[in-house]
Amino acid sequence: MPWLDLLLGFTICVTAGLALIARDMFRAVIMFIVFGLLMSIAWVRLHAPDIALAEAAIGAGLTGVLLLDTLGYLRRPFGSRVDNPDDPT
Amino acid sequence: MILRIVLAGLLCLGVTVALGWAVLERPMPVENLPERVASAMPESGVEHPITAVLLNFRSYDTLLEIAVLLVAVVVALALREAQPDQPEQMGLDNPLLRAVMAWLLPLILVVAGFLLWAGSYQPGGAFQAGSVLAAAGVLLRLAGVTTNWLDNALLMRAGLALGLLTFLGIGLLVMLPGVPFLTYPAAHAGTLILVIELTLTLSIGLTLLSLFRLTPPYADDPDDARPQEDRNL
Amino acid sequence: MSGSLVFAWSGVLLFGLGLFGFIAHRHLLRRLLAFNIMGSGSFLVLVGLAQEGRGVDPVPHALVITGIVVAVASTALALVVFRRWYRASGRTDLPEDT
Amino acid sequence: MIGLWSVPLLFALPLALGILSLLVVPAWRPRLIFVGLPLLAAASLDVLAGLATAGPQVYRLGDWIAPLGINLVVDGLAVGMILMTTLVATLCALYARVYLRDHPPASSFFWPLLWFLWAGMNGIWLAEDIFNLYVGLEVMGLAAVGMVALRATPQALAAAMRYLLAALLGSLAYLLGVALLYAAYGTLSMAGLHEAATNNATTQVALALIILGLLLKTALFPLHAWLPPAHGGALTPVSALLSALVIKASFYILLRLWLVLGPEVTPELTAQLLGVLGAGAVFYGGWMAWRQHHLKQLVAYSTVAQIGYLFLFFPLVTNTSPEAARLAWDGTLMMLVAHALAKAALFLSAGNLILAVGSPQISHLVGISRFRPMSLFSFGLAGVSLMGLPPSGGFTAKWLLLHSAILSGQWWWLIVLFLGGLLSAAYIFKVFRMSFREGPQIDRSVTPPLTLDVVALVLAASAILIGLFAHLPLHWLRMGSVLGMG
Repeated sequence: MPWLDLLLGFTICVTAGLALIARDMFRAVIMFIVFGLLMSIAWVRLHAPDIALAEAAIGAGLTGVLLLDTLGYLRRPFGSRVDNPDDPT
Repeated sequence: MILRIVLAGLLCLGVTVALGWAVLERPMPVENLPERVASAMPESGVEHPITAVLLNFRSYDTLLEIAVLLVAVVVALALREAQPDQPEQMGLDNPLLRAVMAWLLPLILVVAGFLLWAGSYQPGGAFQAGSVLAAAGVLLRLAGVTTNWLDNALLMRAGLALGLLTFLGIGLLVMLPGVPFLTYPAAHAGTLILVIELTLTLSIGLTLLSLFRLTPPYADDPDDARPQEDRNL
Repeated sequence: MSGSLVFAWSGVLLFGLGLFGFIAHRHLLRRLLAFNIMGSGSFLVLVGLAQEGRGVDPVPHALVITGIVVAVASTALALVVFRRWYRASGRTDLPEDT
Repeated sequence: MIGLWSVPLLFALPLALGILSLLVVPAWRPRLIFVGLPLLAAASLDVLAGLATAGPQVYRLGDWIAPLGINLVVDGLAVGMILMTTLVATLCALYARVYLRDHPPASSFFWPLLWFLWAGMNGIWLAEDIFNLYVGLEVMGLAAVGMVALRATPQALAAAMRYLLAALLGSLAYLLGVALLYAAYGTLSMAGLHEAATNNATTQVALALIILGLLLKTALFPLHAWLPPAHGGALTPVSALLSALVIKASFYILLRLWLVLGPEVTPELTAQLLGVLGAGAVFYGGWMAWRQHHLKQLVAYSTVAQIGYLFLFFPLVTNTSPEAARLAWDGTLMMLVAHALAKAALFLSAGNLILAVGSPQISHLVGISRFRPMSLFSFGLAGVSLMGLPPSGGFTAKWLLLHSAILSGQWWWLIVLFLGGLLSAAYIFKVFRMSFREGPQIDRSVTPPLTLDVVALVLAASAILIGLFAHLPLHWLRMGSVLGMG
């Protein structure tokens, strides 16, 4: 039995589950980034270093940063945007 | 709400069971594609099989994939919030970070170049190198470094377009001897793929970068040139 | 049971988990997370099953790299629309969504 | 490869134009159509000429043979769809050039999105590789979502978001089906799959996933919820493009994959179920269309209903005589083309009526017949085809389907065809009743530019004409197809 792979696969699923049920959105995104990094290890185990690079850089890195950036946007007080006189809302 | 979760649970269970059944019962394929790839490698112009698949055997997929990225950028430009971030007022304007960046940037560029060059015989290639370039751009922005050429909307868009235009141009030019689209002549395949990869790397880097709100203001729109509230992440 | 098969099964589970999250959640960012997890699941199934008992296959590797780029483009587009929607309505979910 | 040089131009040209329209200043974006439309029309006609002289062919991209490289299939079905796309998209582009003049500058991004949408659709019509279809679906789907979001009102953004979520879920289900098929047969080429596929659990689950994903993208009842807000709420030329062409692309993939994998693998029950869902769509969509108060929402629900007819194909070709199957093929494709023309005409003329009265409410159309007879005439002509009255494309399609249903002994589909026609008549006449009523509501109306009326009229007239001259297009559409040969 490939115990290492089993452990990795299990951890990936648990991380994904945590990312989905985390109460705090910020924690969910962090779990998602961890999930992406674990995925890229899984790709190495699958003899796919190209995918591992792409997953780490794009899947986990870029998607994660995009999500974090959006979270930062959400956390700004909503009123400050509505008060903006130029804002077409 | 409860109904929604029960429904989702049932659906998820059903799909998982069906998938498991499909995995257990799957037949062994007769067709051996890896072998075909291996035997066509000498004609592909590169030594790394994945680069050969991405940029030669299935280069049409890659062409359309770049189009997908560009569509996302077009929508981002169209829906651009009327409040682009000004470089002066964003990021962590920290002298230490700037100093580190001055050292880090050349290193990042070297890594990107290596990834691109390595793609022809070992893991790496345009996408990975492009994303490293994008990361460099993000860091630059975070450090508050003003990069005039990145703020020039036309130059920026020319950079975005360069990859796909080169790809299309080469794909069409090679048709002159009467062969199908994207048929690289075996003798020049390596060079042509390298040219395509180089331009793609630049375009992919800029594309990924412009998916952030860190991108330069949209010059066509005079409304964009006004001061901004700062952003804290 | 080989390593490839283990990851293929993980992919099946991830797809199921992601599907659950995609339907159960209303918060759009959570649904996007679920979408990305489903995507990763199907990539694992693609590579894991293709390599099970047959050695490394470069074709699915290339397909997955394409898939990852398409997924990030979709996510980025969704975030652009989401932000604009959030600014216009102040909501993080869609209305009259049952 | 004779006569095939223009095949790659069908997607390379729109891609190039899409990029160019990003590079030029916004005012120049619409003007690119004067270069693009003639070139694309020429390329489409050249491909048709190639089909007519040399018959169905396979185009090998990069000169690699199928499982290794990607093939394109240039058969009657693909060429038919390409011509339909060229006709409808050209007219919508001409309409949009005038229509978008009074819109905010952000709407000039309609043009790059149009070209990318076009490239994605032409890519799908030609595709022979199931993963390539996935990428094509994404190009088209994301461009379509972007077009819906262009208006940037809260409603449009919510509609775009809902559409995007449906499209993404559908794509993932499709992708997982592709993954299973590759695992089982080691090939992504449809021809290879057709040869290798056997009836087993993996094929069935893969096909089920693919069908479900594509049904969601086609918006077949009961998975239609995303369609009315997206199609009804978008800018008028966008509504026309989406309803006429975009939803047809996912149905087209379903049709192709069904022919590749379906007949041996799927139980008759699945085919009947698809037919029943189609019937449900016809009734539910027709009923909901009749209940709408917004003109474009009415037209959007009419699309939900009309999609239903296309799905009668599946029960009519499963375990039926070759003659019945052939009639079902002809009828379904005629329905597809006629609906594309009629629905584009209906949306564009509805847009003209809305421009004229300045309100999307149907009740505000009172008395409009005196001012905008031409817009109303186009609306009525398109309505004739949707109701299936002779002589029109819709009538020919229903006539063929009706014969197929009788030949295969499945009389219950006749009820769907008949009642569906009555429901369409009900919602079309609802608009007419209001327009011809004399009331105090308005005594004058805004006159939209003539181009807008002419474009809608040309589309409506083609929906009628295709019924009168159905023989030739049906002959082409049969070329090289599995059913057409038999």
